[in-house]
Amino acid sequence: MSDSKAETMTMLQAINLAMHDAMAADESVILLGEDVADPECGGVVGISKGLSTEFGDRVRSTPISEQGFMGAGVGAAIAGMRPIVEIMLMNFMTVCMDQVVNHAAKLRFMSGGQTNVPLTIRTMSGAGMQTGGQHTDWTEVWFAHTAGMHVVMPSNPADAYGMLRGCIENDDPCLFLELIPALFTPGPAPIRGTVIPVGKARVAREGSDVSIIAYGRGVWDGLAAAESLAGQGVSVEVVDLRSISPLDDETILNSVSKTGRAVVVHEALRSFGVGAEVSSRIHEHLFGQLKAPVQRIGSSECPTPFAKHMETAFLHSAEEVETAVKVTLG
Amino acid sequence: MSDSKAETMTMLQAINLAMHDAMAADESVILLGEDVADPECGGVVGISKGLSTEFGDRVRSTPISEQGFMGAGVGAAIAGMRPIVEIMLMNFMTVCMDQVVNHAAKLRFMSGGQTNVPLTIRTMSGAGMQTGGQHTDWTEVWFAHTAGMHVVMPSNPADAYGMLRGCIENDDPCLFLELIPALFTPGPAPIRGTVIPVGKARVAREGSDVSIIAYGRGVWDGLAAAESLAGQGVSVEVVDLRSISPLDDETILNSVSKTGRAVVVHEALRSFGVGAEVSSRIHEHLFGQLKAPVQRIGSSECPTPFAKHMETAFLHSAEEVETAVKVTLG
Amino acid sequence: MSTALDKDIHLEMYRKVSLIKLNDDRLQSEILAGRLVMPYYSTRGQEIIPSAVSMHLTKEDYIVTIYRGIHDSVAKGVPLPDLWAELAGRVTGTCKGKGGPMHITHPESGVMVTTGIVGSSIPIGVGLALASQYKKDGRVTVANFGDGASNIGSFHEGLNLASVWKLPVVFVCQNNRYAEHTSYEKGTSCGQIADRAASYNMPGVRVDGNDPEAMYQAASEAIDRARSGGGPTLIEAMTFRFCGHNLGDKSSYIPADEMEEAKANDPVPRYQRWLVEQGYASEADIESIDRANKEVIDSARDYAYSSEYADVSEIKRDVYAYDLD
Amino acid sequence: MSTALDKDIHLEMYRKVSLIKLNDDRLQSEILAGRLVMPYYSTRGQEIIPSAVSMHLTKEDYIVTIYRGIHDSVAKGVPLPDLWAELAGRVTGTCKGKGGPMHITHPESGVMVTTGIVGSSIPIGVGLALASQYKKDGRVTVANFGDGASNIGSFHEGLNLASVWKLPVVFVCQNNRYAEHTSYEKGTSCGQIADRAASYNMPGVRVDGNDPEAMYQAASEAIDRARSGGGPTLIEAMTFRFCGHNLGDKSSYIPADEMEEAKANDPVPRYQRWLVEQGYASEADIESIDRANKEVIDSARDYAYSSEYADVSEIKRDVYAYDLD
Ligand SMILES: Cc1ncc(C[n+]2csc(CCOP(=O)(O)OP(=O)(O)O)c2C)c(N)n1
Ligand SMILES: Cc1ncc(C[n+]2csc(CCOP(=O)(O)OP(=O)(O)O)c2C)c(N)n1
Ligand SMILES: [Mg+2]
Ligand SMILES: [Mg+2]
Repeated sequence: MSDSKAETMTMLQAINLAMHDAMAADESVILLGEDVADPECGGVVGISKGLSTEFGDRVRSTPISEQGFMGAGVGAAIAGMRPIVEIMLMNFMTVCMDQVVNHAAKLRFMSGGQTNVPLTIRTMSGAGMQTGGQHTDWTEVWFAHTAGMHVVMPSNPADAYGMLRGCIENDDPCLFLELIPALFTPGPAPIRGTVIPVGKARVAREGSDVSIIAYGRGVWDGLAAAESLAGQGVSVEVVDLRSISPLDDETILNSVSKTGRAVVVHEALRSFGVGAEVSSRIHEHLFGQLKAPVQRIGSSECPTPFAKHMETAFLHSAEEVETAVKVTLG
Repeated sequence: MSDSKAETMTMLQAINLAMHDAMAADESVILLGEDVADPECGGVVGISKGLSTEFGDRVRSTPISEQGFMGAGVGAAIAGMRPIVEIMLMNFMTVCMDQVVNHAAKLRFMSGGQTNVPLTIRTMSGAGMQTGGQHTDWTEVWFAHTAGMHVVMPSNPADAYGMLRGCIENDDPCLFLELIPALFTPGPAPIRGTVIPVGKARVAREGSDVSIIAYGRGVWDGLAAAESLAGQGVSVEVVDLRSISPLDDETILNSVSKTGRAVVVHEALRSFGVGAEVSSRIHEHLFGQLKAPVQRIGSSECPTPFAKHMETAFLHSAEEVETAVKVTLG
Repeated sequence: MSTALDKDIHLEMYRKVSLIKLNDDRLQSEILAGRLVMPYYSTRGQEIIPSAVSMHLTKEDYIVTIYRGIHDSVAKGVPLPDLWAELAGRVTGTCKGKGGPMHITHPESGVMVTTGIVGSSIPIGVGLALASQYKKDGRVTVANFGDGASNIGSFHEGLNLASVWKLPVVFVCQNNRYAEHTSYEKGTSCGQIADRAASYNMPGVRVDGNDPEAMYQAASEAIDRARSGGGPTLIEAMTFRFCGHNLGDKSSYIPADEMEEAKANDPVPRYQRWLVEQGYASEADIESIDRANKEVIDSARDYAYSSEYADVSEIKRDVYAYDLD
Repeated sequence: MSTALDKDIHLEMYRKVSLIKLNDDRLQSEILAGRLVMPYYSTRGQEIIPSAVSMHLTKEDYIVTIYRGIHDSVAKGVPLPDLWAELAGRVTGTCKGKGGPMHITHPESGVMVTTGIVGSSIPIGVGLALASQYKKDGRVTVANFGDGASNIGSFHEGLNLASVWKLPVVFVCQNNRYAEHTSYEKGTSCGQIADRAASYNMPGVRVDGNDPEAMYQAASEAIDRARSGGGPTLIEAMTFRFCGHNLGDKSSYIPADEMEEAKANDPVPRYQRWLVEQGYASEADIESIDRANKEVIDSARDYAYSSEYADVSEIKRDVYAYDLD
């Protein structure tokens, strides 16, 4: 277990700590997933290390049966538990979509409010490690397009802690997304006990000329581009959405009404992605105030290639974000 | 079997005819799905009636094993067949997303072009029959956001025939969407043998003041709104997208650069839907030429309610489209 | 039927059977008369199964059922007025009219989920039982599903998980020999679904689900086992559905002789005859039970039809804990 | 091992075993030396299975395999230069460097799909066999997967479908006792996976997958059955993986005595000893086979490293039949 007094920790440590603190605070919190218990190494990347040792069978390693244990999470949630279900990688959500979309998301509504599903789904993804076409996808738009679901994604350890606790305390199903390289990147440590409710974006850097609206890896590239552009006399504001569904319209629109220019960045494919929704909302609300059309950045329109040079070309980069900012500046 | 000389037929008949003609023309075309063979009534709505009688075991009723028979479709496609896989309702796609998204869509790329998956997935959906929250969803944006997939949706029998044949002849996986009420609605009969390639929109009604960009039920409401608005002196152009992925940018942008105003309509939920992509593209390409922000119409942000009055409120309507058109007119 | 259970047990069980059967009759006639509009998956022919199963369940025990599940809900004790109001789309319905026939939910009676997705009742049932295992609340969960559902992945994953974790759950496969229009044999490779229990190191039993005593016994053993920590059981209850997959389906895919034989063995009149033969009830007693049930059904229907519809703004409620604007 | 097959058969089989083992050794050393960068799921310990299976397959027969599947691809005949070039991300690779180790594909050798999704090889294998049934091309499909995969829905659905349609497919479950870090017992409720075949009315056999003769015989029976129209078989081939789930995994979750015992029974040296005992080969013969294989591997590696990378514009190709712009 991690020490919250340390000044920095990785997102992996922050998530471990958030699960620990949530489990310590509320015994209805349980964790289900492949290899999550300590005899199975506390997860493939050790993110739940120590939890089963401390909390016993409230942490259970499951068979490779995502429909089975996602459904078990749904059922347990209806019966008053607050399950965290870990799906090892986001691509594996494809084998349990029914339980998430047709059940977790809908049961509150279809039961007329008699039942609800306080389920937190944690999963990770992201390109850059040459794992090829089936281990890196970002399908958050599927869930954002599903009424009844919340979707969030932190870009740093402190947010990860607070947002995960916010999901676990939320009375509706939440999908919590983890960027694999972020898990191993140190950042300012969270203040233990902080709960960030779903739905709140954060201005990660203030600026006045252009707004970069991003989440996950997009925030990293956004901040890097902002830094580089600052040296060129361009003042860039970076909004870390954190919450994808619901979107924090207020924070987005406040920023863009100030700057008049926006670039949306995410690692998911550009077309039909979350960026389209953000861009549409900005155009709808700030038509006439915009100085340039909103630019969207995402990964290339193909499966993730294996070879490093192609994988790099596939992913967005800080340079690409910088170029898009310049496009908005005309 | 339907007679192509009849002046009108339903979309159900047109689809039956398209499958028939494709199977007659190419013996690698097969049909797999629940209840699709004649001893099982040729499908729940009889859409494949007669085909197993004519083509024998090239039409197979399957167990309720969508992962199993979607995977079988993928495997057979790689080995040179052209399977049509019917998923009874679109909500049931949730149990076989992996085979579609991780396999059908990606195998061509991941194999470096050595294999390809000429698979046609047919499925139907749509609210309005009080079937409640798990039988009416439209999740086309999930597939449009998946590189390697094509997604199409006809709004009338003639298009349905040609587009289905276009999908079956396509060398990549195509998702062909059927609006349930449209299946039973007569319209001009197709000319047998017509093949409409994936990717082509169609101007369903010409006009000069505002463009309605729609597909499926949206086209119906769009045409009704256009008719009503014509009486009020507003000339509305209706573009029937037909192809959702890829989008026919040329037809969309031609129309909107002429009118300067656009309303996008689909039955899927408004937020994070296909409409966001269409709207974003229009704003990106025609910034400065637009006289008003693009309006988006979709279903309400909730699961489909059962009771008729709520279901009606949930769905979009011609009146709603008309109102949105008026919003663009200021 | 074999050795007789007590008269009281049988009369209580018959009361449920009668209520389910008469309720189904009334639903069908209301729909055909156009007074009720809904997709309807009749349970006519499957009445004995939930009547027997629910004899061993408390109100606190959980069930999960499917679109063809109104018999399960009625047997478990969902109040008929609330049920009818839901089917009529009224605000007084179990789900305020938002769920409808395929999503009847009534936690007060232990009816936690009704699903329209084949197979999905199984993992959810596993989850309810998991909660009970954590809470040590002594509850048992019954997960209902059809024969066709035994060919979908959720069945396999759910049963394996329940066995590995030794959960207090009973899987009741109501085998009516058809999955929509597809016969058992065309879709299912094994001779009997109960045999699949061996894949999960779980007791599996095929029972005549139309035989009240046999069904009662099989449910008793399985539910006792679950309640006492002995883990899950798979029951394959053999039955038949008389009114097609859904209302309007003419069952043309069922061979005439199969249908005839099934009708000749209609479990409800057969049960009535047996009760009389057994000396447990006179024909008058049965009539009086039926009459009382009919009154309950009539008044539930009247209650439903005289109830209000929810305001359409309800579509903005219950999507999340907070209301949408 | 039991009655001996012909010397020629054994030598051909050993040649494959040796090639797989030495190729794995070399891949590991190249990765550890930093010359090759890729996620690697070693097949060290599982060499016998595909070596024996592929003895009964023609080049035209199909296989589907998984991320841990390079042994299957090598045994089936994927040319090593193309394989190595793929792993090195070169344009000369089987998939132009787009697929990588988890997606090796080489239709010319019958390697149709390598998948990274647990269980998904099974329905795809069913589909390949379905195509063969339609085309009457006499091909057999072998679908490979692990023990953990037997708990996922695709396994259940795929085996049921193959049985209902009596397809020419053999399901080879390579049971190495672990699914990532989870032991067989923790995830799998039945004593042996072969028993699950009964759920699909299909022959199921557990065999020592590290015993060349036993494996050869089991594969022979199953493949003959498939080829002659007798339908599918489930083979559970018992084996072990020595190098963890993926390279870098220290196997801390495997009890020391289990690992020790497995190592003492390492099938490759055991096979070598047996060949010598049996008089089928001298130590020098074995060395010479190994040496020849090493040369093949070395030259494949050199070919790979001296090959070009694809132009990055390749990411716009093979997404669809047409190129993206
Ligand atoms: C995943 C999924 N696939 C298909 C359907 C369509 N469907 C509804 S009921 C049904 C038949 C189910 O048969 P069975 O399990 O035997 O139950 P029964 O209706 O006979 O009670 C099918 C195929 C569905 N609801 N869900
Ligand atoms: C659907 C799915 N869930 C989880 C994973 C992550 N995963 C990759 S390999 C693996 C273990 C598979 O074990 P087994 O089937 O025994 O094969 P082995 O690796 O031992 O050869 C898991 C859980 C996956 N790839 N796909
Ligand atoms: Mg049935
Ligand atoms: Mg294994």
